[in-house]
This record gives sequence, C-alpha cells and structure tokens, in this order.
Amino acid sequence: MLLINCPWCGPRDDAEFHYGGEAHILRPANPSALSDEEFAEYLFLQQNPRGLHLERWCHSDGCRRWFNMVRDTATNRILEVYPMGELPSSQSGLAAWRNNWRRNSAAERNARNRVE
Amino acid sequence: MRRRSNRLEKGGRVDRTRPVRFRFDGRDFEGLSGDTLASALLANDVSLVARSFKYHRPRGIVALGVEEPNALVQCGIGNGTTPNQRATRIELTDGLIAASQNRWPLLRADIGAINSLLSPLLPAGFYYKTFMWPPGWWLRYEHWIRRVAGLGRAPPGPDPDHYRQVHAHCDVLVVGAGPAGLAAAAAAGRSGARVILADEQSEPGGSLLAEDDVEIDGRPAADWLPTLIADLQAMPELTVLTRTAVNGLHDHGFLTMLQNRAAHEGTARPRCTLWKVRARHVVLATGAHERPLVFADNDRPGIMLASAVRGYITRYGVTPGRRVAVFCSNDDAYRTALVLVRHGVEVPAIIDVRANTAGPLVDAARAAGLTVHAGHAVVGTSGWHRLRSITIRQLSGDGQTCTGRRRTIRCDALAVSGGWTPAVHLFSQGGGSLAWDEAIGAFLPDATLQQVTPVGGCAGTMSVAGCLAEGHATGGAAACAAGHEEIEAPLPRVLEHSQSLPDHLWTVPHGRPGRPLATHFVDFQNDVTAADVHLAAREGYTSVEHLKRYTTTGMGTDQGKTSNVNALAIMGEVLGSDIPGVGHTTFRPPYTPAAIGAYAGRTIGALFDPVRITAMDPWHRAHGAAFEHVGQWMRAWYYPRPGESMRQAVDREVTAAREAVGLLDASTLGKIDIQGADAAEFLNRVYTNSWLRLQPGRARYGLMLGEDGMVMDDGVTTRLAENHFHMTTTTGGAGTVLDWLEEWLQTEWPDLDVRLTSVTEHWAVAALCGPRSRELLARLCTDIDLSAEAFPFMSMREGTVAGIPARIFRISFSGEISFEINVRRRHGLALWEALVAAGEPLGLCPYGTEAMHVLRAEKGFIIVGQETDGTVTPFDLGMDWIVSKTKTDFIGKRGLDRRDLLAPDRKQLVGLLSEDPRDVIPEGAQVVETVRSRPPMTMIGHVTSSYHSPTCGRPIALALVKGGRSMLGNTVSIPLANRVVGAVVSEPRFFDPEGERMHG
Amino acid sequence: MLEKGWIGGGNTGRNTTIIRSNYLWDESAAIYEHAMKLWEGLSQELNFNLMFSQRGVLTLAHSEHELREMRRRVEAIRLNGIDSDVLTPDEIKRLVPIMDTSPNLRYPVMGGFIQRRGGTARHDAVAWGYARAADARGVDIIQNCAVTGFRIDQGTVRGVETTRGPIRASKVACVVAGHAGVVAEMAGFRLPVTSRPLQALVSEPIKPILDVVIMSNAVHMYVSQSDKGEMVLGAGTDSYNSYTQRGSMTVIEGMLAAAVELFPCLSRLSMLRSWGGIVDTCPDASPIISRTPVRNLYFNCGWGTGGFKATPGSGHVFADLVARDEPNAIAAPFSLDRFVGGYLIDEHGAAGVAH
Amino acid sequence: MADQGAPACVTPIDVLATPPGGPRGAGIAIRERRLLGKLVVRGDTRDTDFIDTVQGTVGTAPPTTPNRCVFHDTLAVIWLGPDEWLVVTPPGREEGLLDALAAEGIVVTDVSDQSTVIRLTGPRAREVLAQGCALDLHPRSFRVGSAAQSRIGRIRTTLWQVDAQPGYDLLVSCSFAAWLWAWLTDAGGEFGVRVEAG
Repeated sequence: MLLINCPWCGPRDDAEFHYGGEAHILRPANPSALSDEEFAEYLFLQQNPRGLHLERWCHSDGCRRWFNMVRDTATNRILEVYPMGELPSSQSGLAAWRNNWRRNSAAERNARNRVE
Repeated sequence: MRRRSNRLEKGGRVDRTRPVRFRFDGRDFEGLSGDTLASALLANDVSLVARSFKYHRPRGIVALGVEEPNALVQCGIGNGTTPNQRATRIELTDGLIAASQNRWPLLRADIGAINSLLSPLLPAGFYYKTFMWPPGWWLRYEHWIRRVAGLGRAPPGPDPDHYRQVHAHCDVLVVGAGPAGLAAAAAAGRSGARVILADEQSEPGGSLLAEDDVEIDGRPAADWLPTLIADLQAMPELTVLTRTAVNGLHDHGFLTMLQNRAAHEGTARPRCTLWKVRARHVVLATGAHERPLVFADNDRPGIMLASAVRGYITRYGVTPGRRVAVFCSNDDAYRTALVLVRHGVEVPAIIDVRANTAGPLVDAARAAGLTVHAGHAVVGTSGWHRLRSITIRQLSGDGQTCTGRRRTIRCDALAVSGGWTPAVHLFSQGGGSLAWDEAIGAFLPDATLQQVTPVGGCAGTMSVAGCLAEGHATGGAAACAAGHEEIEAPLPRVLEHSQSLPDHLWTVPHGRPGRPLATHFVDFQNDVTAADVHLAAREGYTSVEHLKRYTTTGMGTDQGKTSNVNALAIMGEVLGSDIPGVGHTTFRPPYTPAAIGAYAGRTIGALFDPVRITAMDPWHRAHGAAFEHVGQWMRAWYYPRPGESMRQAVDREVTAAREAVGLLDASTLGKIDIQGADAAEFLNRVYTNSWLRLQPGRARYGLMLGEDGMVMDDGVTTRLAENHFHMTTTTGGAGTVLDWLEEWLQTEWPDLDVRLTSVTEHWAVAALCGPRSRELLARLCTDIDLSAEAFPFMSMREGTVAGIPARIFRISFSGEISFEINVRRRHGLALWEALVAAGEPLGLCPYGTEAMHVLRAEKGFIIVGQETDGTVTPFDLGMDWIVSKTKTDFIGKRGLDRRDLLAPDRKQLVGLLSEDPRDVIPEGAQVVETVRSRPPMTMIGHVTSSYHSPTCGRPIALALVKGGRSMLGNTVSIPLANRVVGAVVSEPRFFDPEGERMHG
Repeated sequence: MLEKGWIGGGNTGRNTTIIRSNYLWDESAAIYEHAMKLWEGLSQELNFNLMFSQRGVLTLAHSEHELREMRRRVEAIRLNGIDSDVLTPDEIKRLVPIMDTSPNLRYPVMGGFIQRRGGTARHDAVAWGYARAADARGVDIIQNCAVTGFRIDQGTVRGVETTRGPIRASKVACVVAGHAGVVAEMAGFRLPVTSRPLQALVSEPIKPILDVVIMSNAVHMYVSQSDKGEMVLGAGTDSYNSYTQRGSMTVIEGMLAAAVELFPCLSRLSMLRSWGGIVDTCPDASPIISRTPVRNLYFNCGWGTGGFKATPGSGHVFADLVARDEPNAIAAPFSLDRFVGGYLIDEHGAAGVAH
Repeated sequence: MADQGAPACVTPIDVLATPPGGPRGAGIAIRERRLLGKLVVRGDTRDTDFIDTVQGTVGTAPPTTPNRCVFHDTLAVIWLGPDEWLVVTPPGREEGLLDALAAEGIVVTDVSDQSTVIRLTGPRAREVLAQGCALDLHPRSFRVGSAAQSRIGRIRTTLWQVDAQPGYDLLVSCSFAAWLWAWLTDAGGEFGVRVEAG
C-alpha cells in the first residue's frame, strides 16, 4: 500500500491513483516516418528496471492531474514526485533519465524534431 | 466422576467469585471469569486437548499465547462455528462450546493414531514417492488423502456476524503493550503525539502480567502496572487497543490490525474490526517467543514451555501439574521453578544442559532446596494421554552424546526452555533484513528502509529494565521526529533477577546411537521431527525454503513461531554449516491467522458493488421491465407484457420502432463537455475523421483508436459553439475515454487550450425513434421547427419539451428518424412520462437494450465490445470511409499501417444469413470453411451478433470472418455441439442499406 | 542450469497451481493443450508424484456480456479439440454446494464452463521432480548462482558471467520469470514486458469443502482447496511495476470480498499466509518464446499469470527452439517479432485476464 | 418531493423514499441537500483577470491552495484542481451565475445534476467516515474549510467540512448516491442513524 505524495493534494493511498507506466515517452511528431521496428519501440517497449523507475501517475480519484515520480522498484521507496514536462531534480533520477536507451531511439528523435 | 482441580489456592488475575460454565468435547466444565479456554481446561486437569496433524499423537497445551501449536479447537456451533481456534487465545465466556479437531471418533480413542505406528513409513515427503501407479489413479488416492487432511470444519452457511474496517492515522504506532511498548507509548504520548498502542491480549501489560518476581518503583510489577496504564488513558491523543493483533506491516508505514470485539462486547457489535493504520513511526515491541528443546518424545501432554507454566500459575492461578520438573538451557526457566515452589507445587528436579551453572537464579533455586542436574538432559519420556515420567542422563562434554546411567523421574508435567526467539515477523514483513545473534541464538532485526524501530524482546533485550529504557528512549525520539516536544520523565527503578548466558543445545541426544530421532519433534502441529530434517538434508532439500516445503515445518497455523529456529539450527548441524549460512524463510502477513470476513469488511452483499440506475429507472420497474447488467449500470432490457416471451416482447418493440415510434432510455451513454480554443483541433487528433470544418449546431459520428490502431470507442460529437463540443461515448467507455482524453491533454499536448468535464449523469436522455417520432415530438415541443429542412439529420437544437428545457439531437442508432432528447437528470422521469402519455395514441412503445441491439444490427451498426474486442481495426469493420486519408496524423494512424494489420486475410465484418430461416445462430459460434467429422477444425471467424429480425422476418447475424469481404455470397458452416448451421456470407447491412429513413 | 536462489523459488513456488488449457485463441490453445497432454503422464515420466489432480476448472459468467464471451470461448475451445462443458447455475450449485448461486447477487452466477481435465498440481513437486530428472540426465544444477552478465562477441552469445565466475557456452537459454527484463538489459536489448506483483493467499486448513477450481473474472478471484485443506486464493496483478514481492492491501481486500460474496462460508475461516510473486506480462498478455537480437541467446518469458500451467509445454517447445534455432509450429506465434508486425495474441483484450 | 412547481424534480435519494426519523441521541444524521446548483469553473490562477472576474461574479476568489473550500454567503467554492473549481449554489442560482461567468468568457459547465450532496453530521460522523475513507480527518489535519476528493468505500467522493460538530458535505455522482446513502446507514448502524428530510 504505497503512500503517494500527489504534488497537489499531498500524501494519499495508492488506491486513489492510476499508474501510467514509463515517464518521458514522447509521441513521435511524424509517426509515418518511423519503420515498424522503430514504431514498435515507441508502442510496446517500456522501461522495466529493478531499481530507479521514472514513471507517470494520475491522481484519478483526486485532482485528476498527471505527474511524474521516481520510485525504486526494488524497495518501493519514492525518491521524488515532479510535474509533467519536467525532469527529475534528484541526481540519481536525472541519471536514470539520461541513461535510458530511449533518449537515442528513433521515435524520440522523431518527436524532438517537432520541438526543434 | 469428580475431576481433580489444578486451581491453586491463591494467585492469578481471574475473578474467583465469577464461575463460568463451558463445554468441551461434549462435557460440561466450570472455569473462572478471566480464564482462557486453555487455562480453564488445565484447571480442570484436562491435559489431552488435540491430536497432531499427521500421526494423530495425543497433544496437550504447550504455550500461553498465539504461538500455541497444539491446542486448536472448533469453537461455537452452526453457522457461527469457527475452526482452528487457539485455546490459549479464547477468552472463556459463559456457555462457550468447543471441541477438539482432527480425531475420530473420539479424542481419547482416535483411529487415526494408527498413523503414529506407521510413522516409519510416512516420513517427510513420502507423498512424492508414492501413489503414482497405476497412472491416473492419483485422483482416487487423493480423495481419501483429502478426507483425512484438514483440521477443523468450515461453517455450513453464511456468517451470522459482521466485520468492520476503520482507517486510522497516528504519529507513533506501538505494537505490543509489554514493558517496552508501554514505556514507548508513555514517552510518545506525554509529548502530545497521536499514539496508538495495540496489543493482542485482553489487557495491557504483556510479560509484566505474568511476573511475580519483578519489582518496579518498589512495587510488584503487577501493582505498578495500573498506575502507568491510568496515565496512558489520561492522554487525549493516545488510544489503547487491546485484543488487537497487528498482523501486517506493509509499505510506507501502512499496517493492518485485527481487533477482536465480539469476545467481550456481545454479538450486537461486529465480531472484529480491521484497523488500517498509517503511522509516521512504528515501534515494534512485539516481544519474543520461548522455544522448546528438541528431545525424544518431547510432545507428550504435560510438556510445556517454561514461561507458559509460569504464566498459567501467575495469571490464572492454575498449575499444569502436581509434580513439575524443569528442563532448560538457560536461567529464565529457574524462575518458573521458583514460582512453582512459591505456590507449593512439587519440583522434583531442574535438568540443565549447561555443565557449569551459576548465578543468582541458580543459587536461589538451590537455596529453595531444589535439585539441579547440571550438564544433564531429558533423553526420554513416558505417558500416553499425559506425561508420567522423564528419563535423564548426563551429557558428554560436547553435548553430542550421553554418559552415565539413566535415571527416571516421576512427574506429570515438564517445563521446557530452549531459549527465546524474538518476534521479528513484522519487521521482516516490512522489508527489514535480519541478522543472526549467536548469544541469544536467534535472528534479530538488522536494517530497514521504513520508520520502524524494534525495542525490547523483539530487539533481543530480555530484562524488564532494559525493555523500559529502550521503549522510553524510542517513544520519545519517535514523537520528536513527528514534530513534537519531548517531555522528560524519570525511568522507573526495576528490581529483577540478573541472568547468566544461555547455552544452545539444538538436538538433545537420546543416547541410542544409530537410532533415528523419530520422536524428537521440531514442529508439533505438522509432526515434523529431527529425523525428517535429517532426511530432507540427505535428499538434498537443504535450502531453507526447500526444508520448509519438503518437511512442512513452520507451515502450520502457528507458522512455526516455536519451531523455525530449531529446524534451521538442526539443518545447520546436519550440513555442518552455521545457521546464518542456512538462512531463514521470509515472514508473510498475517502475523496470526485473521478472519477472511474482516478483510472483506462491509463491501459484500448490498454494498459489494454499486448498482447504477438512471432517472427513468422507477418507471422501468413500475412497468415490469427485465433488466440487463451493463458494467455497473442496470439497463431496461425489454418490457415483457403478461404471458409474453422475451422474443415476442423484443419483436413487438422493434416493430413499433420501425412502424410507429419507439422510446429508449439512453441516459447511460457517456457525455463529455469539451471547451476551449483548440477543441476542434483536439477532436481532430483523437478521432480518425476530420473535425475542423464541422458547423456549430451540427453533429458527427467519430471512431477512436488506440495508438495500436485498434478500435477503442465510438460516439457522436456535436459542435454546440465555435469552441464548445458535446461528446458522447459508449456506456462502458465513458470513464475510460474521459481518462484517455485527459491523459493526452495533460501529458502530450499541454499546449492545447481544451477543458474536459464529464456530464454523463447531468443529462437524462430519452431517444425517440420511428416514422411517427416527429409527429409525437411536435405535440410536446413548440419552440423548435422540427421539419427535416429546419432541423436536419445530425444536428442539434435547444428548446423545451413538455415545458422542460432540453437539448435535442437528431442522431440515430436505429436507422429511423430519431430525436435524442437531453434534459437535466432531475427532469428525466417527468420527460419520460410526458413522452409516454403523449405517445400512446401514436402507438408509442418503450423499448430496451435488446430491441436497440436488433435495430442497430439490422442496419449493420457496430457495438464496440461486441463487434470489436481490442483486436479489430476500422478496416476490419469495413469502415474505411471514416478513416481520413488527408490528415497527416491522428491517434492510431501509424498503428494501422503496420505490416500485419494490412494483411488480406484479417478477420473482416460480414453478415451471415442462416440457410434455415428459422435458425438463429448462437452468438459466439465459430465459423469454418470445411466441416470435419470431429474436432479439431480450422476456424475462420466467429459470430459477434445474432438475432431474429422481425423487420426482415428472418435471423440475421454479424460475424468477423477471415477475408470475409472477398467471400460475399459464399456459403460457410457453423458447427455447433449438436448440429451444423449453413450460412451465406452477406453485406453486414440487412435493412435500408442506403439509410434514407433516418434522414427523412 | 543456473539458479540465482533455490530451484522452484520463483513463481513456480508462489503460484496458485492451476492448470488448464481452455484458451480462446488458437495459438494459446495449442501451447496450453500441448502442456496439458504432457502433464497427464508427467508423474510417471519423472517418477515423482506431482499430485497432478484433474479435479476440473470451472469458469463463471456473471452477465449477459460474459455469457456471450463465454459462448465464443467455449465454441473455439471445442473446435480446437479441447474438452469444455457449459454448466447452468443449477448444475454449478450441484457441483459446488458452498457457492451462492442465488439470482439476487450483485453479480449473479448466470452460467459457467468447466474443463474437466483441468485442475491443480503440487507446484514444489513439479520443480523437484524436474530437477531430479534433469540431474539424472546429467544436467549440472547450480543453485545460489546469479548471472551478472553475458559474454557477447559480434552479436553472438559466448557465455555468461556469474556470481561464481564465468561460464562459456555456445547457446544460452533464459527462463527468468519476473526478471526477464532485467536479464535482457544485461544482454543489451529490451523486452516488451512489465514486472508486477501478483498476490495470493491461503486459509488455515479445513476439511474438504471445494473439489473443483473456481475462476471468476467479473468479481476477479480464483480459488481452489489444496490437499492439505487450505483454501488457495488469487486475483489479478497489482497495477504498478515492482520487484518487492509485496502488493497492495486493496487487491487482497477486493479478492476476499469477492470470495465471501460467492462463498459465504469462507467468511469465518482465517487467512493463514499471503505472499506475492513477480510476473512479467506482455502487452497482449501472451508469452514470449523466441530468439533474440543476440544470436544463440533465447528467451522464454512474459507468461504473466499463465506460466505454471504451461510448464511442460513451454519447456518442451523452448528446448526445441534452442536445439534447432528454429521455432516449431507451436512456438512460432510467440516470437518477439509479433510486436513489430502487430499480429498480437491478445488474451486480455478478448478473453479477459488469463489465470 | 416538494419543489418549485412542475415539471416534477426527482433526485436519486428521493427514489429511495427513506422516511425521516431515527433514534434519539443517534450518532450521526444524514440528509440530502436536494437540487443544489453546481458549476465547474476552469481557469488559470496566474491570470488576474480570471481571479477578479470570479471574485466579481461569485463574490469570492477561488481558493488557490489545494484541499480547501471557501464559503461566501450561500455559496461554496471547492478546489478541485490547479485550474478547476466547483461552485455550489442554492437551488436555482446556477443559471444566473453560469450566464454571468460565461458572459465574461470564463470556461464554465453546469454539472448541477451530475451529482448530489449528502450532509453528514453528528458526534460520530468522523468515525463513520473513517470506516471507508482513508483521509486523516483528525482536527489537526482536517477542519472546517478543508476539502478533499477521495474514496469512500468503493466510490469516488468529494467532501468538505462545514462545521466543527463535525459536519461534512459529501458530493457524489447521482448514480452512486444510493450506494453511499446505504453505506452511511450501514456504517452508522453501530451508533444510530437519524435521517432528516431533504
């Protein structure tokens, strides 16, 4: 029974939340430009580490707002919660983001094209 | 016959003025208020209370509390009966009825005891090596094995009691109200922190309740206790919960505690309350369990833990025997000997495995005139239904063998102590690691990530003074950590015996070299002996988990509280490895067995899951509707008239909708209010078709896909104003779709100016359809021009119907002219009744979800979740027309282009017309190209919808068939269990294919 | 054979021992039925009593929608040549007298279907029986030896690094339920699996009251009674990734409320022990039996809650794949490339959660 | 169902037809606050125009701190999210307010009949809620003016404390109101439940 600190509502039981899987997966700006293999990475591959996991949660029974969280899947220890669109502030969390293979995936490069 | 009484002249916390009558195995007994069933049975000299699980050996009470392995009884009768209750935890109440278990026909004469003679044939794991032949016979063997297995009996019917749950929050949760726990609670409470002190016994005090040789602040512990408890109860933010077992320590300071209430508050109250606690800090003052010594025939009734013997005397004024010997490896058991002497019970001998015994307690024993056999051991016992004598011998220096002559000592009880095992269960459950402590010979709490601090016995501290000090310090610190000011208070002064170091003799030799240790019981309840542990080792089941699972040690209802460490240690001996090397099994919730009903709580029966009803529901009920569960909703299914079959009712409803006017309660459809400058752009991204140029007041059908291209939901969305849309979803998809849209907005497109609000229940919806629906509506609605020109198909108008403000949508799920009238929920019933009244002369007929299905199927309209199952694309459904070719992107576009989704042999939606026009193909039936005499057969599709169509006067079906679009006109077969149906593949539209009617 | 802990200590020793092959999709039916046929002679083949007990697995339907789905599944199962009988509420009541089949339940029992060849097996015995047989065939079983990395050279696996030193091998086969994703990372590629807690619990042992295995997706619970007399209950996985083998109390409460709703007499029994396993689940809730981006490195994983029942079948076709470097007809549909092409075997989309 | 004339208005609690009454000294009292107006207002708190407009039309600025609600004469404004509030009005007041806000270009949606409000009062109200609600309702962390969206039993509920007695308003979707009503009656059973006319 996790105690999740909603950035808005404060600590609540995990029963109030909806788990949204890996955080920071950008939707390709031009999906048609991706091969089936590259698109499959975006569609099906999720980080599944035994250790720090950057994940999305939604306080579905509360303020219905999505946010990000860094949690150690080996201990369920929660390092931090932070808003959508931002990166972790903890060094270890940031490292986990940087070391994610996805940062160099075709899908993410495709998505960044929109940003740039 | 008058049984002898073991009740002592004085002592105990029982009320000698209040006798309590109870019944055990059909015989009436009398105990005292304050007794447990165990103490009352002992007082009545009942030594035999149970049979063991496997060998059916006679067993007596071993312990004082939850750790009791033997004395399990069936409590109560009828639906209120409860199996496997520990006699040591049952508070005696007047009229209590209990019975022994796992014996037949009688406890004293149990046929199953034959197993104990066969025991050489039934070692650990023997099942795995037998009953294999002839093949297929296992089920027959098993039938008999199952009958002799199991302990008590389940009640025959529903539970007469009920159970409550309550959430609680505190700064400090103290588990255990022994000296350490009390001190911790006091220190934390004094500071004003919110404290919960929970203990599974009927009164706080823990071990202090059973000590008559400890003085605190100059008073006997038991007299000092009430003042402290009074202090605690005076603290406004401190809650003391007795009869409350803390059963689980979960993540992030979440704990579950089971409070037994019926025991003392009568059955008007719930039987139990399950507390669900969030604690900032947890203090574990769970104490320790004494463990027996493992020696030959150590399971006879009358052989008890030394602390239990002491407890029965001091707490209940009951002695387990008249001549009670003591067998130990530590000083603590000497206290039991001294208590016995003080109460005039004969103690023939103290047998101490330690060769050189010294220290104040030993001296006190000698001073009391007791014989101490140092460096000796009990090598055998006699007595079947109760202990008659013990045999002792001198131990060799290394304790591995025996020397000297055998001496037999007559006694009717034996107090045994092999040391203490800290109750680290909760600490381990919560993810804490354990470390072996050689001195006390047990695992102690090591590291944890949680805010959990073990104190006292749980941390290996056995002295009362030490417990008080640790609790005091920890409680104060915990309160501070929670932001409270610690308030100084003096530590009480404690006077108690100091104890010298214990020794650990894990296996007591029986002095018969070569003979197996077949009656050295390690786990009493599951009849696991030292010999079984040796066998497991020989066969390679050496990992601690393999040992547990192969021998079943520690898998009984006591979860090995008294046996685990002994089993590990013996395995260590066999393997020649140290105990940390052997390791320990993980502790799992619950700490003690907990009523399943308590976890179910009140969310059963009427409160199991909400039933959602619409505003028109009272009318549906009043008019005899049959209902259908759709998710949580109850929807009117059809409205049978007296004597009408479902088929007749549905045919009538469908025909009315096609020929006159029908009325459907469509309130359950999901509805989402969408506002913002980018609303149209947003719809353009989540629907497959294009939305930018939809005119205000006009509506459009939309299909939503997942990113994988599979159909997820559908519905009609209307543009109310430039930046304002009203979206409808399927009934089942209402919640999912809103969440899905919010997710995209918040996580992917925060730049879009779009706001979503669910209005599903704000609007009640009555859908009129049929050729006369316009005529009917005109009678109730005068402020809207209803003509086809002024109010065309797929548009929306606002006005009033029967004086009720309404939004009217000209959309159709039936293929007929249709008006979906939306009014605020409060007016739903009034609107419905007005429509029914005005419609009667026009032949109006309310219809339910079944007729709705038939109507849409005749038109070939899909239902998401029936024609689709998460593996179906718009192209599979033949809905290419709704997938924009021009849009560069929408959710699911790329998914649709994947290799396998373009394959020509995908399942495609087609119609099926059974060759026999009376034969309605069952939904879910499988389609094959060629029928074979018997399965297996290659399936090419399945029937998704199938009805009798009164409009077409024949059965119609929709099916998903591999390459179906290319098979139009072909005949396929549907092999059913009892017959084969032939059917012709057709277009999935059976009526008004051009759709003129609904535009009219 | 390398085992990080003790053999059978993963999901083999934590599951609720249910065995059945009544799956909707042809591909699933094929592999689970292959396993079922092997189960039927396995005790004799291994000369170890696995207590494989074909007591029957009864799946309940609680609504019109579920009845429709059930009919679809039953027809498919039947035409795949797998046994399956539809039962009415009355027949169910006769078979399981302790079940509340009254129509006024929130989710009334409207029908069900039973696979009579389905049932349970003693999970530990399965691990031990196989271990003894493998050992007898000369397999070297090394426990307490964790793989810490792979030796890969030019895209081909050459061996593994372990906590007890390196081992060279020309082929490496990974069957590491729960940790498949972690091990794949070691080899430098990803798997479409997520690892989540799956909780189960047992009651105290009681005299026999339930002979068949009961499954219900609507109220989300499955239950059987072990030979020892314990009621064995399970539900679905927790919603979030975790390797802690601890799940949420909410799941346990939901499971037990459902159990009491269907079997009112369970209310007074006591929960003895609850525990969690880690299951890795694919997006389509079907397993992976496949070659990988690394040559001669093979994975068998992603079974979600279905791994135990498939044991003999999944092991057999996996061995075949490793030996021939080519999947046979049963294994082929479960290869990794289905996630690229999009031909998924969607067992939760269409058939509800598969236990 | 006394109401402002025809057409008849029916609430989800009306159809239960629970007769008012209950034991003297009941631990809790429950009643439906029938047909209250409810508006969802959306806006950006950094936009001063938005704040001022709400202030001007509603009479009070929307609370910007989470888990709070403000009361202004007969209105209550409850924080639902960083850009979302619920304005609860007496019956009939919602249309006027909706038009006023919409006229100022504020995103507002009428959700009056999406949900209903059950007033829970009485000395044991806190204990009753604690049976199904995981929030910490202790006065140290939840007082008058506190609000939260959470779960009660199996359903989603928004609650705010209206007095120290304590008294709470429970906002629940119409189709779940009957369940919550039954749940409250059951949870209060131990202490006695008084039903008051809506």
